[in-house]
Amino acid sequence: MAAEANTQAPLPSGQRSTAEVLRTVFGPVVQLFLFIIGSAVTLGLIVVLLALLQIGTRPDILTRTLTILPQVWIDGMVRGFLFATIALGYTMVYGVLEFINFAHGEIFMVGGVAGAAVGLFLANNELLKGMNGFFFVLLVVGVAMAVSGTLAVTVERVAYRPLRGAPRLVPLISAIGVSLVLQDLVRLMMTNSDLGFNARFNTPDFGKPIRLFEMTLGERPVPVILSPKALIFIVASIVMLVVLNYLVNATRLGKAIRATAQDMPTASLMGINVNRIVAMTFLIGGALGGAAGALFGLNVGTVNPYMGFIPGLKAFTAAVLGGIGNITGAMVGGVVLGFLEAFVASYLSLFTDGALSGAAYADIAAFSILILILIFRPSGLLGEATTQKV
Amino acid sequence: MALLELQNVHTYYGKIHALKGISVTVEKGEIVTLIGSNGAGKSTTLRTISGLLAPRQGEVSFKGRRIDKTPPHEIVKLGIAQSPEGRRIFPRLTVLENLEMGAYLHSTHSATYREDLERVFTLFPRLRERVAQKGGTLSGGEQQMLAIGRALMTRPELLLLDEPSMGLAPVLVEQIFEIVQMINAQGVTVLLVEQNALQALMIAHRGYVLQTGQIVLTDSAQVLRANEMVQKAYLGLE
Amino acid sequence: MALLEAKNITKTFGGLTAVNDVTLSVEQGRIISVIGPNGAGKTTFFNMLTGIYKPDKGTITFDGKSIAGRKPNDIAALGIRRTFQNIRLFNNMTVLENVLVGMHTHLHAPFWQILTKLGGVQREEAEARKRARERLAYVGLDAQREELAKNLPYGDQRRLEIARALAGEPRLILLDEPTAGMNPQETDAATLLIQRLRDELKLTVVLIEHDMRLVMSISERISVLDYGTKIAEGDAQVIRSNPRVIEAYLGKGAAGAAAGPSVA
Amino acid sequence: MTSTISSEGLWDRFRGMLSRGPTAYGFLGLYAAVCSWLLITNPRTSLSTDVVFVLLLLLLLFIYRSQVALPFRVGLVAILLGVIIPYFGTLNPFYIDVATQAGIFVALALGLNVVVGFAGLLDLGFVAFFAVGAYFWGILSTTQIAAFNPAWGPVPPILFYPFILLGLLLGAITGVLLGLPVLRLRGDYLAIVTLGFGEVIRVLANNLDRPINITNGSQGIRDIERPPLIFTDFVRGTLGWQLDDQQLYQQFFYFVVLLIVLVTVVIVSRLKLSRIGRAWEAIREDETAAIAQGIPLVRTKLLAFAVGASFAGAMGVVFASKQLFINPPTFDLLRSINILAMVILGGMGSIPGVILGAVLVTLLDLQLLPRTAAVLRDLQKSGVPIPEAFDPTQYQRLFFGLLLILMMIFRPSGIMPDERHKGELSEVAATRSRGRGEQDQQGGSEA
Repeated sequence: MAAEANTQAPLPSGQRSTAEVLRTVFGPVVQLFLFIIGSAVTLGLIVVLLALLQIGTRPDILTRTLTILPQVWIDGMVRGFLFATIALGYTMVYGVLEFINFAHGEIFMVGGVAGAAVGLFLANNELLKGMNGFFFVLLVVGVAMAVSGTLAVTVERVAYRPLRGAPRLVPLISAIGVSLVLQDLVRLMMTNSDLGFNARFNTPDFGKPIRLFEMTLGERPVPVILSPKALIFIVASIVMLVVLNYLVNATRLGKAIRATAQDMPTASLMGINVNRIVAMTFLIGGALGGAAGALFGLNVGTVNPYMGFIPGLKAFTAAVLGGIGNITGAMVGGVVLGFLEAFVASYLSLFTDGALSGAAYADIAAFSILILILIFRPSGLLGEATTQKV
Repeated sequence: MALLELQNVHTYYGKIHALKGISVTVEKGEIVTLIGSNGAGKSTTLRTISGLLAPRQGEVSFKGRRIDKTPPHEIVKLGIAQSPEGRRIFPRLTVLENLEMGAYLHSTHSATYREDLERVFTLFPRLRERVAQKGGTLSGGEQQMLAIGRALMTRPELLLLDEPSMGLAPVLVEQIFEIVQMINAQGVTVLLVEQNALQALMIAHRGYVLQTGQIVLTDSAQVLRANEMVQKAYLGLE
Repeated sequence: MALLEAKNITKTFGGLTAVNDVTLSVEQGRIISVIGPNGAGKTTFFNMLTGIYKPDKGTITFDGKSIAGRKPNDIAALGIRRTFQNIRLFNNMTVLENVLVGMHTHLHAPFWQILTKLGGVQREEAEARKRARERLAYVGLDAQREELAKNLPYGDQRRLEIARALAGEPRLILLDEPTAGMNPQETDAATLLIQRLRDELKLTVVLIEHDMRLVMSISERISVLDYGTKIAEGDAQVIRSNPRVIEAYLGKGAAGAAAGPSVA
Repeated sequence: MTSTISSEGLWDRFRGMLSRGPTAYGFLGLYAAVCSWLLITNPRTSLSTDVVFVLLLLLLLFIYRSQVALPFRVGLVAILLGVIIPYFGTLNPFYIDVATQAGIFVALALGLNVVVGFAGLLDLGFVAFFAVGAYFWGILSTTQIAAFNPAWGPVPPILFYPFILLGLLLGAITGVLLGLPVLRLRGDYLAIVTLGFGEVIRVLANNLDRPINITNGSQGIRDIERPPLIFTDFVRGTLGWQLDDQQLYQQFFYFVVLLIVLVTVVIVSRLKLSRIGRAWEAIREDETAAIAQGIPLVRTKLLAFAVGASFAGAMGVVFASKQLFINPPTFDLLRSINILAMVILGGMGSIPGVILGAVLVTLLDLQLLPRTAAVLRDLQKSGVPIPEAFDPTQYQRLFFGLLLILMMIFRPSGIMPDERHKGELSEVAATRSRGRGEQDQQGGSEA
């Protein structure tokens, strides 16, 4: 026995090399980009193919397809990162507590409303005009993260913690309750303030849309435009994803979160304060959702108390698509779903010659995807197949 | 002063009165075993000590300090580690990461961490071979070793072992009990809960017999081994 | 011909081979034990026999019919019933109802009869209750029939699981660690019950067990699994003296004493 | 300590007196008589009438809970539901409408209870089946039918009766169609998928006005047919009651709904006590163990889905005909959650509980909230600082949300729990604040 032990490789140390840390943090990001490019290319090829099939009856269809393609890609990116940032909250909470935090869409919405409130406050005090755009985004996102993070922790404390250990459906129903309460509470607050039901999201001037390049298709050149707000959204999301990856994969807190996710009582036997870890999970997930809400509001221009519901549902779909509980999976799922929706929304009307409204059927497409995924690959794109123990 | 002292402890699972006034003392350096049939309250006793369950009545004190209202993660800091029933390995963490979790309260950069790790690998050479393997893919015996090793990584003064031989091949059972004795020889006090009463009484100094939440008998292990009731009910001797 | 015949079955989970090319045949009316260290693949093997997993390779025939890969409920309907390593009763149903659920495949009253209470439905229901109580009486639980299953003591829960399995009128019963967590006295009672299943009810029994006293005393044949592979097969005498089994499973100390209580 | 015990004893004795023996007959009879008299002599819509009306409904609960002879109980209930409420309805149409609505929701809640309470499958899109039934009659009984074939005209209104059965069938088929792909899913996934399905149905209703106009989109369908009243002559001529058409239709729908509710209750309670009910319960308790007893998982779950959905489909037909107008927002998620709240409030799995829950939630919706709104408006006028925009009728989500949270925390088994669920859910309190997974986790990999 002793001889066997001596032939072993050098004793593994607990410390990780910098290269290893970089790999754990940026590995998922690289994976994410592969999926972005993959979805963009695949879906692009599919629409071109569909256009070629129709070219006999509608000669201009290929040009029209290609004309909007870059814009659809950008739209897909924005949607994708939106879903990804919200999905992270679902997936983290699911990972730790194995329950669907149905109210997460409302946490997202609160972030948007908080951001709009900051914008309104600045506008009312004549601070907005000359404000530096970068500083404004930082401020708005910071406030939204703080508000949504705090709210998420409070919700966990009040509505979920008392139910820990109950049958699965109990906290889920409670979460639905929280979702409804938040919608109406925020509505009550908004309609009784200057914000109003449909609140404008005041921002400083971010400058002109960026012309990425021009395509010459047919007679006239078609510019491909990226609005500065969309750019802010994409960049901010990427930064958040990287930071989160570092937090979960390379810090002591992340280690505690992973252990708590796998076995809560045993984690507490290791000296981990599991209640604090659960609260931290809600804080991080909530803050990410809040940031997404603020960025979304900023990008779209208005916020309202019911705006969290549908994106929340989609983001959940994204989390499941990627493999719920898996952080990289949530991002990948979000991006794939975002692209898919953008393509359906833009091309369905085009290919059916306006008979079907793309925007409405994008929702149906998203849910159909959810059903298909759950049936054929219940563990999602990146989820580990878990076999049931008997 | 005893290292660990339970006085008249009552613990409930919901409405079920699981421990009905249990008093146990463990002195420093001992191996003490709790034996009894399923549902007698052995595991409940350990879970009450480690803080996973809160007693409704009675006192638990460790080194003279009350700990019955202390949460489990604080109790670990005081020097009590538990290797839980069913082993409860983190299945998706590697063996090394599982051990790191045991050392959660200490820095993995410190020299003592390396010493601790070395100690575990010396006790369980099998774990060294499997450092990079996921906990969930280990065999039952290896998981048990990991569970004990992980508990040792918290640097405990008192080690609570819950059914370490459960479901193991006879060949492994012998090994595990030998190792428990080695750990004890290194200065760790052990409170051992066992279904396998015979083996437990072979290595323990003293023992308690539990029946439906109450202690019905306590004595030195030698005396218990010779006790007729114990022989009949728990040792399978006629 | 053997009642159950598993030939060369293999199951892998993501690179880990849990059961590797195992063959087992069980003749009508025998008590067969499968032993081996934890993680050796015993429960996985059971799960393939009962349809919870589909074997990657190999064939399983029961009473001449191929059952590999069939749904668990179909296999149960054919007459293979089981108990679980971690007791799986319907905790919030009464003891009697647990047994009635076990009879599911033998109740056939159509939907319209249930809605209208016409036809034979009420007779069938009364008959089922009578039979369920007989099963309970057989394992000695008739007095507790109105209790919720979760309120039974541990040993009774194990017996209720057996009664529920019997309610399906199986020809083959698979017991997964039926005495886990029992003290020697309870184990003796369980041993007796298993023998009665075979002698009185003419059942064929396959069991997974760690208690060597029980295994050695009642099984006609023992198969030993280690790392998913069958390393030995034979009666108690053969197994006890097989060096591979001693090395992998029994240990030197226990091997000699496996017939009686072991003293290390 | 002693005082509470003796007062409890007193209370029990008092309750015993009211529910057993000759005093109970007197009490129930007198209660019924007083309530009926109060209602009929003072039928104006007001807070006091509300209270009496609710007391009358509560009486039904007392009767159910009492231990007097069965014929007396049945007779009293028959008089109350079959005579008093309809007659009162001719004096004040508001309350009979409340009763009819309550009945519709009782049937829906009982249907959902089969799915959620019996089989343990959380369905958050239950209203979709209701919508399918409603649109079915809505489209076929109006000119919308021309969307399928311009030559077709609306079906004759008399076909309303067979269409209730067709609605039942259609609901069941829709349930099976949804169930087939999704019933293999784990509980919480299923919840989200059904929610998605509910949304899909609503989105479809909203958008299927193009390319061919099937649902008339967000405009909704107007002028849905009501069946011809075959008993008009009997009522007006033979009985000599001079009721206008509107009143007659109210009576008609009240009795149709009452009949369907009765049938539903009978069906549901028979299923519950049958081999099928046991199979549902077994699946809810432990799927793996259930399948090992030979219970076909998917088929048994599908049956629960189909049965539950069929009630909703049939009620959809009645609802569309009664309302004369349907549009997509009628069938939104909130409505599904509304019905779920009824089931949970009353007690999952418990038939009387669910009926109680449905009645309470309907009353809350139709009576309590508007009444509170009126009170608040008065307070606002007298200068109490309540936000202008706050109108309780506009904040149903808030109330239902709070209801769900509070029920889950303090009484997850509902007001009148089913014995089984009570046991299952009382463990919540026991494990509170301690780590999860004591029961469900095992270490080891017997791989």
